[in-house]
Amino acid sequence: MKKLINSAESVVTDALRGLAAAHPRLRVDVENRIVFRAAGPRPGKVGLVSGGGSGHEPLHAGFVGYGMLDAACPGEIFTSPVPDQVVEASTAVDGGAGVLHVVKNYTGDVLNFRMAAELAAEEGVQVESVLVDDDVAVRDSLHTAGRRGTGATLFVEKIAGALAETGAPLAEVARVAREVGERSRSFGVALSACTVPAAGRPSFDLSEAEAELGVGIHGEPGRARAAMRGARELVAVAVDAICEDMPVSGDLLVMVNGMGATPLIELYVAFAEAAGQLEARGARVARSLVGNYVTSLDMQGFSVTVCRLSDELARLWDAPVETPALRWGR
Amino acid sequence: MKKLINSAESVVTDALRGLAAAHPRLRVDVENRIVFRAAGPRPGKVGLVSGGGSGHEPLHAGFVGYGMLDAACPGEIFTSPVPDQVVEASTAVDGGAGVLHVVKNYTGDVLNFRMAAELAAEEGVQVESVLVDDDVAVRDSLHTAGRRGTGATLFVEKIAGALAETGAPLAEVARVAREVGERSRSFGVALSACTVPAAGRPSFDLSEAEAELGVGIHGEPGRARAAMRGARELVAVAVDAICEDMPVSGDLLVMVNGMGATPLIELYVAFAEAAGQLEARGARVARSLVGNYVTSLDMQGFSVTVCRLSDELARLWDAPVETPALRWGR
Amino acid sequence: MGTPMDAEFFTAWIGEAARAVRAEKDRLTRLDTAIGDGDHGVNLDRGLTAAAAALAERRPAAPGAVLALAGSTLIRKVGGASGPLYGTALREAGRALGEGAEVSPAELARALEAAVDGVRGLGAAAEGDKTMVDALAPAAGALARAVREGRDLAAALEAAASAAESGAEATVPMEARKGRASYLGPRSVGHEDPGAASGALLLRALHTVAVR
Amino acid sequence: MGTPMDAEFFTAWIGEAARAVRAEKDRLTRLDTAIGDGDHGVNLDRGLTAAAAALAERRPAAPGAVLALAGSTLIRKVGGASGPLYGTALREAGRALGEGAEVSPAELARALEAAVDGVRGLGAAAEGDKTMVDALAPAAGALARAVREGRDLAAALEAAASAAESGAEATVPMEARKGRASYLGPRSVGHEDPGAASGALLLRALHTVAVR
Ligand SMILES: Nc1ncnc2c1ncn2[C@@H]1O[C@H](COP(=O)(O)OP(=O)(O)O)[C@@H](O)[C@H]1O
Ligand SMILES: Nc1ncnc2c1ncn2[C@@H]1O[C@H](COP(=O)(O)OP(=O)(O)O)[C@@H](O)[C@H]1O
Ligand SMILES: [Mg+2]
Ligand SMILES: [Mg+2]
Ligand SMILES: [Mg+2]
Ligand SMILES: [Mg+2]
Repeated sequence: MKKLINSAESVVTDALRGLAAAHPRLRVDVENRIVFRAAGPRPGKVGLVSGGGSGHEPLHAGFVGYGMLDAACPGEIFTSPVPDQVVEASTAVDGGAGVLHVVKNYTGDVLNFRMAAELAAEEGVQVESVLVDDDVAVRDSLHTAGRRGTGATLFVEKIAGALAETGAPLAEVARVAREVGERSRSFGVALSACTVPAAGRPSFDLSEAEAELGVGIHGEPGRARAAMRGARELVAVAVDAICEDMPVSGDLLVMVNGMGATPLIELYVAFAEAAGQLEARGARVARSLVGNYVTSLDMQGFSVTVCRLSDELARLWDAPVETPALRWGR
Repeated sequence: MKKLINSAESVVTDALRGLAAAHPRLRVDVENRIVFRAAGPRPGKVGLVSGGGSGHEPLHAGFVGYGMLDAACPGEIFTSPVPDQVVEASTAVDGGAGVLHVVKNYTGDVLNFRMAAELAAEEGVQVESVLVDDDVAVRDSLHTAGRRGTGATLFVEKIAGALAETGAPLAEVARVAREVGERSRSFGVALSACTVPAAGRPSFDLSEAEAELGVGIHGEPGRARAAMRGARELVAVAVDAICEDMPVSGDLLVMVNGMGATPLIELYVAFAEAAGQLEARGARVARSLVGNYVTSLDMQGFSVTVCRLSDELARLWDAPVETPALRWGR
Repeated sequence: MGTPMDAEFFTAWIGEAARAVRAEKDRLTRLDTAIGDGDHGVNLDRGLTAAAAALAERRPAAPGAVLALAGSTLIRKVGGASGPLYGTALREAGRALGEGAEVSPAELARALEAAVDGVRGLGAAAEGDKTMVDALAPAAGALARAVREGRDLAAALEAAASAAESGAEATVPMEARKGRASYLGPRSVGHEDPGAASGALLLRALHTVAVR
Repeated sequence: MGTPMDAEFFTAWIGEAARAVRAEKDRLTRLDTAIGDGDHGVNLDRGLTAAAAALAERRPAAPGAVLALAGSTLIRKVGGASGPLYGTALREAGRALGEGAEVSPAELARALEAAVDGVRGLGAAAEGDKTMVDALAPAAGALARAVREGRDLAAALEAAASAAESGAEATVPMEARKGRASYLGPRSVGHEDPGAASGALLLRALHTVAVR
């Protein structure tokens, strides 16, 4: 394991210092591990708070800024934040219109955000939570932890953030956030495992001849291991899994996301395949994103996320956003 | 070697198809391998053309758009483009005010762009060339190929592109481009080698205990191999080498660039160190960029690029830009 | 005769649990790497170390307060699934103990049941879902039974710790239905659940301080 | 007696060069991986294959036109340092040959000198800088000498090819001063220059077609 870090213990804190130094539009509380917009809360605007384990950068801290999140709470590597962070972030960004928690569906995130929501409510903050669970690699059922939240989180944060910026009320912002989640599906493939700095070894062993299908973003092994093959076939596995769960039609927002160690040239190769395969099914790739957005440390691989756009969602996606990792319109 | 590609032969073409599918504001001539702004040339505006081997994405094609390049010519992986590409790009983007070639200083790039400039001139295009050679890892001398062009290329393209957008004449745009180059220095460090798809094996062997100091962006081994150490010490090697060559003071533009397989969280760790060390030398980090911008396929590692800003350069850096990989102000 | 179960006893328990988890940190992380995300050892180590430090600093006078402080420290320091779950377990146990200065074996058995109920209430896992519940629930059952049968504290806690250890072992052939391991479906079979393993360590630590 | 050096001869040379480079592609790439960027074999293979195809399609009638077309195809298809350099070499050689239908050994020697001058003019490398010049320049010298001494074509081209091969080998201990290998400074010592190695292949191919 080779990492550009000072120590496994300090990596989250050191990266937050870097974030603070690089982005004057952010205010970073390094000690309490909260990343805010420097401008502070706007009275009457719903506050958006998200968070989760570190190691998925730019998610979430890279999405704090105008048109997206008001605060992000990074936990330890792959470990959800603790309630204190979320409570403090929520009370700080509440402009009187309440706060939306965007929570990826993992037991740890769900439990910590639930506790935080209760505590924040006790402090007088009106909180709504939206659970993102877009990963079709996981079979959903009443008796399991349910699907994981992955790439759609970015879509939810962007689109709900744009609506919040218009002054829409909390219930509306939460409704749109849930709608984005319901209309989005993801599937990930790993060509190599990631290495958690504190663990010091890859989260699973994958030979040169194998790929891990349906992998999670925490180095969780996927649902199946298969022979390594070309980009076209690997993308087809992802696109097929998504379309089997959610037939696609109309205008789509499509992200081909890198897991952290996949070069951009390869992501564009994958995007060409994804776009071609989705259009062959009669849908239109109306908006897109190609790059490293919801990563898994140094994992090699990619995920495809598809959102069936409505006119409203497309308009909100196009609205200005100004964050370290996503920016247009200003 | 595991790559998300269809074949080593088709990777550049396949990626260009993906680029075309992802970015409607680009016009991609896949067959001739030229990436243009979809809007075409603006009469009276100096055209900016760059290019180089593929494998450094988003450089250069990801920097085509308003405020930056008018066209990019990607070659094969790590192989400079051929003159035909550059000639065709130059004639196509000439709005009557001439064309600036931004050329990284490698023998192949220099020779092919030189031939292209001659051929384009024969076709009536006024061409100026600016050579970027910012890499202090290479000792410069009259008798060698000179320094390599790396991270500063982005600065040159952004800043000269912003000036061109104002309608400045070719000589002015070339002057500013050269000034950016003269005020910029880079140094790179690799934690692992990259693998050229057609070669199928890492460009050099590096043990778990070693780092390659002063590495190039084509998998060229660095100038020295040293014991692997922490982010602070590795960044210090880069910052020291830069400052030894160009004493820093005043306002700086600082990029911590990932080589392609280094996760963003690690780049932020490195940026915290770089910013701290540069400020400890009495300079001010006035502008910054953290991410994968001038990559080397799947190499793990980073580079630091520093540009001593003038008021003019800072203003041009801040001017709006709208490209796939760099965007602000619109 | 035997150890009085006072604030000092429970403080010693948290200290011993922290020591045991640190000693087994790599194993826990390895188990979590196999079917989860590889942080369970680090998570619990961080949390229990902080809990031990908080107890050393604040020195709560009653067993209930010791467990409440340990629990809320876990919640405040761990994150992940195990932070809220173990934190709630300790807080519920602390609440069950009330404000008394010393705890009887029967009270301890009821507190452990309250802890398990807390975990169940929060995480909605049943026995057989391949979670910490598979270690904690049998331990609570064994402790209650042993106390009912009038066995002494050491023997009762030995029964509880053994039950937790067997329970943890019994998770190996299970297919996970809760937590991160559930994503693996059938591929989760053949691995011990890290939370069940740490649950067994906590129960064994309780026995250790009781027989010291 | 001997092969007439006409358009067919030079077309056959490019074909043989393409074959030889393809056979040695991996070795060239390996050499370039050691001190460059690992694309020299692929580059030349792509270029010479395209040149052979262009010749097959356009069938230029004169040796000079053959070399001119091969050279501009390399320039149009290779990129990198070697594309313009080899392309210029061939174009300069073609220009030196003029429009005649057949080439004498003395003309060939002058053409090779023109090729080397072309490379030198473009790349500014001197002998000893560890580049293709270290194979091409000795070859040009040996060919001119052999022709001056009146040796037959086969012997003269054997001398040229041998000189190129020794020249390539002699790059091993050199420290590179031009091209990508120069970035390595002293670390470039101990490796054969890939361009010198491919230069030797091209000269050996010339000999091969001459003795066919
Ligand atoms: N719903 C649940 N109910 C009970 N225990 C659970 C539940 N989900 C997870 N766990 C326990 O938590 C353990 C994992 O803890 P840890 O690795 O610290 O958190 P995370 O899964 O968030 O990384 C699992 O091994 C399991 O025993
Ligand atoms: N300035 C130069 N003059 C002559 N030959 C050169 C020069 N620079 C490079 N070369 C030759 O080119 C070879 C490398 O070619 P190639 O690998 O195809 O191009 P690149 O270096 O652009 O990747 C070197 O081995 C060397 O022989
Ligand atoms: Mg975790
Ligand atoms: Mg090259
Ligand atoms: Mg875990
Ligand atoms: Mg090369």
